[in-house]
Amino acid sequence: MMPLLTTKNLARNFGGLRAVDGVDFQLMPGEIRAVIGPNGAGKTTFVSLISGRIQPSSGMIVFDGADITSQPAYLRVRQGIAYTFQITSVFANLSAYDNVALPVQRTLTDGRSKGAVRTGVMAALERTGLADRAHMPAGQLSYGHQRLLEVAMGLALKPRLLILDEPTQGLADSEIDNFIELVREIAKSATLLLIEHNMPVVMQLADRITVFNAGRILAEGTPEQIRANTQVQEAYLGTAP
Amino acid sequence: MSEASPAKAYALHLGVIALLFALSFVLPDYHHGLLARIMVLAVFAMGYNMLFGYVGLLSLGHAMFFAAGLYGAGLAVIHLGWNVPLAFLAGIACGALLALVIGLLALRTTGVAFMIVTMMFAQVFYLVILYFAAWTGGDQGLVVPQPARVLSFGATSLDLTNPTVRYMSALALFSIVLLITLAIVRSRYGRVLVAVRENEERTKMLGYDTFSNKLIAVVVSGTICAASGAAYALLFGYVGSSFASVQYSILPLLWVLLGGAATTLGGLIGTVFMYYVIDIASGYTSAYLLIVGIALILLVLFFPKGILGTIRQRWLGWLP
Amino acid sequence: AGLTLAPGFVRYSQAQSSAPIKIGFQSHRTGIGAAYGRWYEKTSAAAVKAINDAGGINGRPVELVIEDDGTDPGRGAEVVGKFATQHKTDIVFGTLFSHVVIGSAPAAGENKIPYFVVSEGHHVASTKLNRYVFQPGITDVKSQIQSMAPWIAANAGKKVTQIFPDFAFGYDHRDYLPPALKAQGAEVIAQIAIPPTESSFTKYFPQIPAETEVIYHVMVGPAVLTFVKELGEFYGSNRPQLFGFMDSLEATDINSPGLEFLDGSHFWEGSPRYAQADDSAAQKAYRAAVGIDDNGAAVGDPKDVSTASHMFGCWETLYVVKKAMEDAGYKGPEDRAKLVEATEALTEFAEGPEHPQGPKTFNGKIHQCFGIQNISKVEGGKLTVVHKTKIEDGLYEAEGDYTTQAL
Amino acid sequence: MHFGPHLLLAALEGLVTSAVLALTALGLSLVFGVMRVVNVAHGEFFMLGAVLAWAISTAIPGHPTVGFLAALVLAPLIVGAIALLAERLVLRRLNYNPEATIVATIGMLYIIQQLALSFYGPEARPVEPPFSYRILLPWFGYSGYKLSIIAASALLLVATWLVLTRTKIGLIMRATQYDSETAQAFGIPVDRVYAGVFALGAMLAAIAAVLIVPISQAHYLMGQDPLLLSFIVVIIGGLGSLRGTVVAAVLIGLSDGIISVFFSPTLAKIIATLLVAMVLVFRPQGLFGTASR
Amino acid sequence: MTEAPMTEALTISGLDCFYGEVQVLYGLDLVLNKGEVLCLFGRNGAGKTTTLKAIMGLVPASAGSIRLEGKELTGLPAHEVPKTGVAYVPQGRRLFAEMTVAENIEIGLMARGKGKAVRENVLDLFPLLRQRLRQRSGTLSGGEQQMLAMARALCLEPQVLLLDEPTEGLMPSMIAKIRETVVKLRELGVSTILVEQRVDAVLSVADRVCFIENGRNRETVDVEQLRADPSAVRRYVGVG
Ligand SMILES: Nc1ncnc2c1ncn2[C@@H]1O[C@H](COP(=O)(O)OP(=O)(O)OP(=O)(O)O)[C@@H](O)[C@H]1O
Ligand SMILES: Nc1ncnc2c1ncn2[C@@H]1O[C@H](COP(=O)(O)OP(=O)(O)OP(=O)(O)O)[C@@H](O)[C@H]1O
Ligand SMILES: [Mg+2]
Ligand SMILES: [Mg+2]
Repeated sequence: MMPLLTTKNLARNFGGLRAVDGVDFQLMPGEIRAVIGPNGAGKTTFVSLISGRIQPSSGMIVFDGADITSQPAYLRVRQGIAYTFQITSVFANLSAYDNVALPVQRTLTDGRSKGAVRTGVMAALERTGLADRAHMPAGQLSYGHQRLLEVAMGLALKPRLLILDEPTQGLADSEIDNFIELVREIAKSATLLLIEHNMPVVMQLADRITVFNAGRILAEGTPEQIRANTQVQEAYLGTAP
Repeated sequence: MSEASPAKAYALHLGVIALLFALSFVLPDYHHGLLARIMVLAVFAMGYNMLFGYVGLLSLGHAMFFAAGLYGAGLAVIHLGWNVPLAFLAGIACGALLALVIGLLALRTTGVAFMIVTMMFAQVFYLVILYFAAWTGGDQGLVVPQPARVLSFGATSLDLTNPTVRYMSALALFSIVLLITLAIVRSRYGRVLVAVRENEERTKMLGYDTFSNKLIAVVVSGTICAASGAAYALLFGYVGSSFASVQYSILPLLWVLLGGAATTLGGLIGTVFMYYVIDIASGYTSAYLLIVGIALILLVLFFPKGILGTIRQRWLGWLP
Repeated sequence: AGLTLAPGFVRYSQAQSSAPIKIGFQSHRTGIGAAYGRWYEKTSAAAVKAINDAGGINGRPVELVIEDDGTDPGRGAEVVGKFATQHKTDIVFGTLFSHVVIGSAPAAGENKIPYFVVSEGHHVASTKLNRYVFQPGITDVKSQIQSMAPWIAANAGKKVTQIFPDFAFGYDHRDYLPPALKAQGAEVIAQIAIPPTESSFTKYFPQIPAETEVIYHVMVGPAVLTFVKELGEFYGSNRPQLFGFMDSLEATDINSPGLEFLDGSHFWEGSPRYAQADDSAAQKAYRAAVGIDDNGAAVGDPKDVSTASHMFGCWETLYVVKKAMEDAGYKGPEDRAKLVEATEALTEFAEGPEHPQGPKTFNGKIHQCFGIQNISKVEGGKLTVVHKTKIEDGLYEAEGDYTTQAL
Repeated sequence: MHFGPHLLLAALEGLVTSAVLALTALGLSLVFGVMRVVNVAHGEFFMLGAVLAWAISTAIPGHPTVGFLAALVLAPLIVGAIALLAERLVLRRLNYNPEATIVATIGMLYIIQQLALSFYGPEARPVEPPFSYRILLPWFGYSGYKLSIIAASALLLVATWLVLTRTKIGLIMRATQYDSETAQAFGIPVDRVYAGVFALGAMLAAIAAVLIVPISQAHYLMGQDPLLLSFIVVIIGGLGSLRGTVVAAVLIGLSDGIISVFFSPTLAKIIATLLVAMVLVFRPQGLFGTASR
Repeated sequence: MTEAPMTEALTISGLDCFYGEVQVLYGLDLVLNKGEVLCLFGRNGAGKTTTLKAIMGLVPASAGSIRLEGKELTGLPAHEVPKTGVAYVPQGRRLFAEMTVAENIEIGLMARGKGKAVRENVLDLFPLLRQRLRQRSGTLSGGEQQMLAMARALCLEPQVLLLDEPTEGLMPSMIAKIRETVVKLRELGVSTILVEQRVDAVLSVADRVCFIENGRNRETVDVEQLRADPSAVRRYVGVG
């Protein structure tokens, strides 16, 4: 099978700091891949390079067989790479409905049907449990709900690759269970790249895990392999299992 | 913005247009003439609002688009002897072209830098008008001859210097632009514009080419302002550089803020307010600027989002 | 005419109506022209009082209705509309700044309301405006310049450098002076245009050629004092002759710090600011009526210097209006066309209480009057008239004819 | 005049303009940077400084130096007090909402202009320089006072720079600028910082005006150009960069004068404005600004 | 924890708070005892952050009172509150993003006029920050930012510390570290209100847990009780 996403020797410097340092990475269609690693390891930078929010210093990114290294972000989104922000970034003054309508109308090609937008929006809100808050301005949602809205917006883009940057941050434990269900469902139609610090979530969801450290890939493998990896324990998990 | 109550919104706008039409028959001469002028300038405000209110781009250079329409139309009549419709189109075309060029350059910047860059381009435009005084009349400006300001269709002709014709022409332009604005605002494109205003980075990450969207908005906005300028030249018969000066860039901003940014009718309300405050205050005292200043401050204290903006926020959430 | 029974006792004839004749005064109360606007108002009020004290016009009192135009052409046009349709004044009057005149002229033409300006610009005489616009109270710039040339060539020098503002008012000087000087055997060797937004000038002075014998300067706006001061700093005592237009220093005390440098230089003056030894009785009465002292400042406030060179035009224009209305038998707005024709028929204004600045001729085809001009020397902190031009010095070929336009 | 001296003169003139501009712009930069409000009335504070300088220096008899020095101290204080009042009465109530403050400061502009017109009048009035020493160069004479303006401005700029970088005041201002709510949670009296900054900004404009009146004049409409130029300087220099503000002021002051050596004045202005605008087009964050707004 | 009578560090009674027209807190009552860690627990949007902001004076209380050791805080201007010894780590970090790490810490020290010694102590707690003192804080990684936010608050040497989801976005080893810090601070006598979403976190550091629901204090329970029966948590937050 051909990988959906490949990066070759991808690197990004900030001044003297090599935040991402020559990463070779492959992602197969349909998998749920978790990326973990210490704070500051370069995970967000890495996915930002993939989504096109920032430009690489060197290296190459191939998506679905095509070199997208120099494409602007919006074109990558149109090809199916969706990104939800680690630091919440919703349209604070627009209603939750409008927040989701934006990605929905982007994906609709027939142009006309208002009904299609509405159905699409409500479906996405439904799935994230925000349907009854559709008309609240996003800025007035609690932090946790804003996180869910982020996911709803990502969902609504009907992506082929959905990148979730710490989606459970700020979610109550009670909501996390629902969230895991949601991700599983999304995974049926999309490939997922998930950055997470919440190990139980990672362990439950991921098919494979990639561990970053200091801008490089430290290890890669199934959850069991990673859990057993002593290097990973030292660098990341600390004493806690 | 949302899908709710389109009927109400359209009814309101058609109502406003009908009211303005009816006013034509009851207003005393002076207010009749003043309102014609206000409607033309309200179009300027609406064009400005398109960019400032909905896309969140604060330009301090929109006088150049107004002036492009003003001179485009005026000079076409004066130097080329074009007829009114052609001259009007020439004015609009000048504005659109200018807006395209300015947009391509200025949109490389955002926020305050955009504000300053547009102001400086407008200053250049103003100086260019002065520099080519031989054609533009420099700071004194030029008069569009009265006989040329006649719109003729075969046998019938409409004299734009006639108050009723002038009022109705202004109303027609105003109505068309108002309805276009409403349609844009309620469209999906309108939603994208607002999204750019609220969070451009995020909009990009939803797959929108924000630069092109903004560029289109600059051109639409510039074209509407140019239409206002062209109408001003043809209806009121004077083209002059003061309309390209920085005051005329600040005025539409003020009108829009008074009426309510990102409200379709805010431009009209703000323009009417400002005109009548000055008109009434200057009737009472020669120090009327003092009153105008106080009125502005009081208004903004009680209506911090402009008249319609605050009304929408407090009472009528459905206002477009 | 009304029946004046005795001096000091006035009765308005009861011909038809004793309702006042309303004159809409478009005033520069705010904006860049405010210094002029204030003195134009003072002068006009004095003239109206004098006219009313003498029985008004056609036996009716005159009333001024004042609106501010902000020295802005857009607002100017609105104000003309307001006079015509709301105040329903009989005429509009008083404007100085040329862009306001040009911006307002279409409104006057469309409302068919006579528009008497006191602007000295050449725009009226150029016949580019319309038949309702008149300038019967002050000579236009083209004529002023033309009549200065002989004196400059004969008394100041033959090699002239011009410094003028880079906008329309300056262009009149730029365009009309060189041919006028040439005719007198002198020449303009450099022309330095200064942008209207400029507030400091020193950087332009190196462009003045070394062989310059006369610097001919005309500046307007609040920065003119800087201009003179910087010229002084630049040249010190070793300077060419200076010839300037009083426009530069209207409403400014000639004894302001930094202006010592002007001592011995010459100025064009429309009507002299300082009382002169040979002032006519009419001139004296005019000064008293307006309320300016011998130094041309407001009586009682020596710091409040008038715009004497121009504001007399308001006084004289109002008397022209009076004369034309009386000639036309003017009764009300329905007679405006007659008023236009009556004004066009005027040819000559004799020196006297109604025309204290001096005699004038009027060309009805171009709606423009022509009068004598003064050249004054700065001496001992005063301006003394050293030469008066003749009306003929300033006459030129008419460029068109308003009277062929429909009314 | 030869090319060399001509250029020298243009440069000197440019520096004087730059000196005054830098001070005015610095005031605007503080207000805009910390409070994020576009103060349209900034130019009017400048004008008020000049008008007050005239009033104070004519009210005080004796040698012009005395009157001038009194103006240099009193005018900024009065202007600062007025700004403080405006901040308390209006801006604070608007919660410094950027759009509402534009309207409010336009209102203030009208009020200040009208008061100046009513009480001071429409005329341009001169103030005598504290000393009038004409420096005689081989090619032309130059005002000694003008040179002293450059020195005074440089001194003030350095002082401000020291305050902003070497004291806690600078830190407090910046913290307020980035996140006023969190700043409060760390004991920073945001209200007072805002009021202080607004007054200080106005005072800097007033000082600049007092320095310049002896060579230009006080006039009730003199505020517009400094306002626009200050905005340009602040943004070209890069928001929040004092160094950038000074460099931009010098750039703009000099470019105008020097380009006018080569072209006709209006054309020179067109070219200069276009060049400076292009700086922003190709460096949107300004000369010394950090990336992203 | 025994029921021995402790003096109250912070007492909230009958607190009402609004955002504009919208009421968010309804007569909230809360007591923080001296030297304890009180955990606020509740669903997203329950009003936890609002409670902390109200204590800091950042959201006005329209009714009720907030007292620090008996001293009334309501009505105090926001910038006076930290001087009374209350420090705040806001949700979402809220660093002064354009300022360097060192400057952020400087601001913390300034609030109560603390000096070098305090700074060194704090940096010892977070050695990672020491290496990044000159970096703009906005460019720190998410986790680094959270540490800086903690460090900045600790520079006040507070008696009462308000932590709004401080472990959000941190790697497990760092979470452990933060918890250790919280426990250590308790030993130093600092009273802490900790907003948390993770049950395991709550159980490991809290003394008492207060369940907030729709802006009301539904119940406050001893953590022992929950340890005995973790499923009780679900009951309290109203998840079926
Ligand atoms: N714009 C920038 N300028 C300078 N340094 C940066 C910038 N962006 C990120 N960094 C640095 O690059 C490193 C990697 O950051 P990144 O945000 O990718 O980490 P991360 O793995 O996502 O961490 P976390 O799990 O805490 O979110 C960090 O040390 C960070 O400080
Ligand atoms: N600025 C605001 N304007 C209006 N409503 C707000 C605002 N901030 C929060 N709210 C509302 O107040 C309620 C409580 O919000 P708060 O942030 O206190 O919740 P929380 O318990 O901290 O939630 P989370 O766990 O998601 O952070 C929510 O319903 C939210 O929608
Ligand atoms: Mg990250
Ligand atoms: Mg919260």
